[in-house]
Amino acid sequence: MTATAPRITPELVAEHGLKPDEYARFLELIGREPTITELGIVSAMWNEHCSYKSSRLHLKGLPTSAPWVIQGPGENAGVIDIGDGDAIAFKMESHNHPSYIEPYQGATTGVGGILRDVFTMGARPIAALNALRFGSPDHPKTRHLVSGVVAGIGGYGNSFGVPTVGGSVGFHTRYDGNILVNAMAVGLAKTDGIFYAAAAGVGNPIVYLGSKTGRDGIHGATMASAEFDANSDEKRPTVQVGDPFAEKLLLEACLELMQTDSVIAIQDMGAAGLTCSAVEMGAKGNLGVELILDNVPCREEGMSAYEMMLSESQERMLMVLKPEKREEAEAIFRKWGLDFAVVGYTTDTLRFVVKHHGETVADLPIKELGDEAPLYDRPHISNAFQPTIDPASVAAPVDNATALARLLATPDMCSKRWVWEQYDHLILGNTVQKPGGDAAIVRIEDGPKGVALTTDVTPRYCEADPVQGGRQAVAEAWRNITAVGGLPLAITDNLNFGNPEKPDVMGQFVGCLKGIGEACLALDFPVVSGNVSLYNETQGRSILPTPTIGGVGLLDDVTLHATVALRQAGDVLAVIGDTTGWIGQSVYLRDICGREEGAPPPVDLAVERRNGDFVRGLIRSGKVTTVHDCSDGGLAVAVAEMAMAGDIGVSFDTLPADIPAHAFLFGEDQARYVIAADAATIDAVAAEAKAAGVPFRKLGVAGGDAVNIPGETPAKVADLRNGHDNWLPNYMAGEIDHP
Amino acid sequence: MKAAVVTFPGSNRERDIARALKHASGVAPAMVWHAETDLPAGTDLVVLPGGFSYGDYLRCGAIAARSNIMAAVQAHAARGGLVLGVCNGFQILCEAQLLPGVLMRNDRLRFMCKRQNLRVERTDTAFTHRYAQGQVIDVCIAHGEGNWTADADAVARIEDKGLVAFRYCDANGVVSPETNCNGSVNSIAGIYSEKRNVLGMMPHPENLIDALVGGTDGRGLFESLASRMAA
Amino acid sequence: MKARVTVTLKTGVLDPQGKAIEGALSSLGVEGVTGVRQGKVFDIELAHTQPEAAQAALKDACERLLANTVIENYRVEILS
Amino acid sequence: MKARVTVTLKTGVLDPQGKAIEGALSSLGVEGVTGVRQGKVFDIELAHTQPEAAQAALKDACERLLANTVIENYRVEILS
Ligand SMILES: Nc1ncnc2c1ncn2[C@@H]1O[C@H](COP(=O)(O)OP(=O)(O)O)[C@@H](O)[C@H]1O
Ligand SMILES: [Mg+2]
Repeated sequence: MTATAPRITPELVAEHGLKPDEYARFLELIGREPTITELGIVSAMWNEHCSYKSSRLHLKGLPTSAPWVIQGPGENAGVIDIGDGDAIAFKMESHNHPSYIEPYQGATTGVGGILRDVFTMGARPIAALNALRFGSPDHPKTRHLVSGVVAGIGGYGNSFGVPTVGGSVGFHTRYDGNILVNAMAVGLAKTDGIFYAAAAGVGNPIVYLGSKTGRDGIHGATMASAEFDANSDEKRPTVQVGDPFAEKLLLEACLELMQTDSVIAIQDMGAAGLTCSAVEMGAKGNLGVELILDNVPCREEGMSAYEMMLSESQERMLMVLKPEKREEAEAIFRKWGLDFAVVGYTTDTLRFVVKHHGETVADLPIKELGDEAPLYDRPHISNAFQPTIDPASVAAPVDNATALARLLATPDMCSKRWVWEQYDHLILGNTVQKPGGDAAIVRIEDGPKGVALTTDVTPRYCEADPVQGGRQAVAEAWRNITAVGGLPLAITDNLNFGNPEKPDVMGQFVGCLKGIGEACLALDFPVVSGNVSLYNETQGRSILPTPTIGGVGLLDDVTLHATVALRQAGDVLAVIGDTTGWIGQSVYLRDICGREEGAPPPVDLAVERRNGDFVRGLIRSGKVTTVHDCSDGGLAVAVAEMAMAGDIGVSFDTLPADIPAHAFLFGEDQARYVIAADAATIDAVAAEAKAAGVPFRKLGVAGGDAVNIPGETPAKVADLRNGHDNWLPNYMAGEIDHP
Repeated sequence: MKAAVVTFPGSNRERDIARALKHASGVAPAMVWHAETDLPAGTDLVVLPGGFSYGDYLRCGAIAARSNIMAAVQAHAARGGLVLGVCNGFQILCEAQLLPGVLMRNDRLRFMCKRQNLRVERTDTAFTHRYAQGQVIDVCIAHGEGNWTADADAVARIEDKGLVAFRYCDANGVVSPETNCNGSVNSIAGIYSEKRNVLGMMPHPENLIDALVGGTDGRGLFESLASRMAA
Repeated sequence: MKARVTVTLKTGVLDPQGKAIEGALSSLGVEGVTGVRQGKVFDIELAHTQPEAAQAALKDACERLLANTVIENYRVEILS
Repeated sequence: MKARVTVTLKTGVLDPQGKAIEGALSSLGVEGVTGVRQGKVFDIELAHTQPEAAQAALKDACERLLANTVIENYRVEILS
């Protein structure tokens, strides 16, 4: 092999993120010293991002099957059957570290990557969502990061032409040096038109599609798995730049090509680009792969084999093609102005061979690159037990109307309109429920079916009790889908945690996964895809554990759905589900009392299911069309949001005597929904609830222009809305993003 | 009606507009690739759809305005044929100088997607005769560069000749700086050519044709076109 | 051969970006900026060997695409 | 005092705009263009009277707003 190649020193190995024992394992596997290209390849394949070495063991425990699951985890995206020959492909992925370094481009390439995962499966993207976490609003970088990330998500999705219909945004000082950008994409396919990554057949051409290869993000995947230090601002890696225009062309070209029966296998080039995609296609198909790098379309002169194998240039795909279809396929890509190059072929050797300038620069056993990747059962300890807080022990520092107004205008609870107005959420003309409701609803073509989509997680619960927090994240996604009338079908998860080499962080991971698994099982809501992002840490301080859940549900008839807005004066409001005044870990306790503590609300999955099935029945039978799930901020916030959305006031009935008023109003008991309908309907619902053993309680009546809490000064809806709508625009005023 | 929708690399609302045309006329429009040199024979209406043709790189609409098909669109317009440009289509029409002026970055410098009221400024055109004079319609905007501007002479000409098609306004039809969502001169949301056979507009009537998806205030435009063509 | 084309807004054409940048600079505390106008530069590689031919090609490029001559001026410099 | 700030992409950073323009020029029949990279210029009016002070203020402006120094280089020229 190459004589001029650098020597493989222990320093070089360490720079590639391989631990000495991992390198020793690799040496043993290949029986000789690797070339620099081989070292690059193994470092990419064996890093956390590709190998899931810290998480694999625990992911195995997740429920992944159901009769409607067509493809579970292990492909570019999960796929579920929604009837009539239609399928939904979806996945969520993080782009946390790159977005901290360059928020606009980090976010664009995150969105681009996840869209590619979905259309690689043969699905046309019909919706995008995201989940964002930023540091404290007071942190000097936060504004800039919010501005750049939001502009980047919009910049890519808007140009690509997918409606961004939902998501979540939160702030916490624990994300100060390490923001989270999780992007989800949802696509529509035919059940008989789904494409997979496993190569088949010996001697078939491997085709490179899309944009050219540059020196973008070399070692991006390694970066995403290395703990941040205070110098990361200085690192200035080669930032990947997103090109939504190229991606749109790639989408149209791929979907057109998929109609021609020429594609044997297809895989996008994501993290670790050509390396990961080629190895995965071969390994999944039990085949070897030979690549000839001289044929790779390059954007820059003199790129080395090492650089080509590790480049993370965006908007690229790899495909195994039926040889007789080559001309037809090439013509399609040329028409769309994209590169098309045969860069190798499948072999029966089970080796991954890479050639450049007539030399073999890598020759590795292909299966072992994946199968023999390190697997760790990292030590984990469960977190310190947090005591349950007795609501009677927490005095209300202000009256409840004041607390309500304040909570609605906090960074976490305020309206996120400023964000989603920068996203085209209406394109494609099927957005039945736009951002701002519980779950988004996107109609499937001309209907009557539709999908309900949401992303959820409550990191402070996960930190206080990982198992309950994991359950709650899944339950809340399930509840949001239910609250619009959808039948929850499956989830994708994006597990954002700190450094897994620390036993307490690993304990959070293991605990959350346990809770997620339990909830998925109990709610028939399997995991079909996901992504793990570890080492989210700055200067030794980890983020809050944040396992984002992306949920997908089905509406058989989108005309039968519910929205949060109150409809008319005289409608009666009621809560389905039990209220105990659970105050521990509530936003009330945190933002009004200044105490971030206590055990989070427990999630009883059987109750969750019973209450949700009941509410969904009310919506599907057309009885109730006003529903809002009850989460952060409890009943008072849910009711106020319904009032603001409908521009109608609400008068609360006399509050129960056995629970402190503020705990009743702001406690965060789970499995609850607030509904509203005319008095006769509510009475009928009360009777039905009683018969079904579902807790029901009347809350008050709609009317007037204020939220009235007995014995307190009325809070004008207009004033509440003012505070709620303006916090974010005011905070962001003056910031201009300048990508 | 024989309608043709031109698709450029990066167009992304071509399906939306085709759906609206089909909904109004019962006939699906022809989809025409930008590299073609001719429109389908007998085309009555050419539509340049929304999207980000060529990524909106350089200037929005600039590269698309110079594509092959645009010569045919120019000729069609010169013959008095109908041309509708929506959003990116409007930008392309301005770049192709089928309409005056230019669409600059929104004054708030951000892409904006939201509902917006428009006042219909005249109803004696092929595009708007199904609306009432001064009617306020509720449609949506979704653009980052919709801030229409032109030199003073061009603005005066447009106003004097009554070539303003729509203005941004409030729910009562009142036009004010507060309702001007992007900074356009005189709150202009859409303009006609001198012969009023070419219309360019930033808002998206094609996304408001369905009560379930936000409302039906966009239908009037497509129904106007469909009935005119049928006549 | 290398060239640089600079495209700037004509005097009198409103520049919302320039204005916003001016505002942002002042709120960032950068002092003394009294006006900002934003334009574009294109750094272009050419196969030409004659500066005159390159100049002509670029003028053509500007007139036909790079500048919107209704609102923009352009300038071509041959660098090498 | 007048100044011009020129902001260009660092070498190696993908320039989707430049790529699209290059393609468009070639399909318009403008010959001999083998590469296009797009950048920005800012024409700035300053209240300063000392070139050094102006230079310092603009460097500050570039670092904090005008350039995204992760992917862009900048150059400040005092014109008058
Ligand atoms: N937390 C998780 N839960 C379930 N499946 C997961 C999880 N993380 C990753 N997966 C699955 O593992 C596979 C590899 O994930 P990833 O490397 O993120 O995909 P890609 O190569 O498309 O970026 C995918 O099929 C993904 O759905
Ligand atoms: Mg993938």
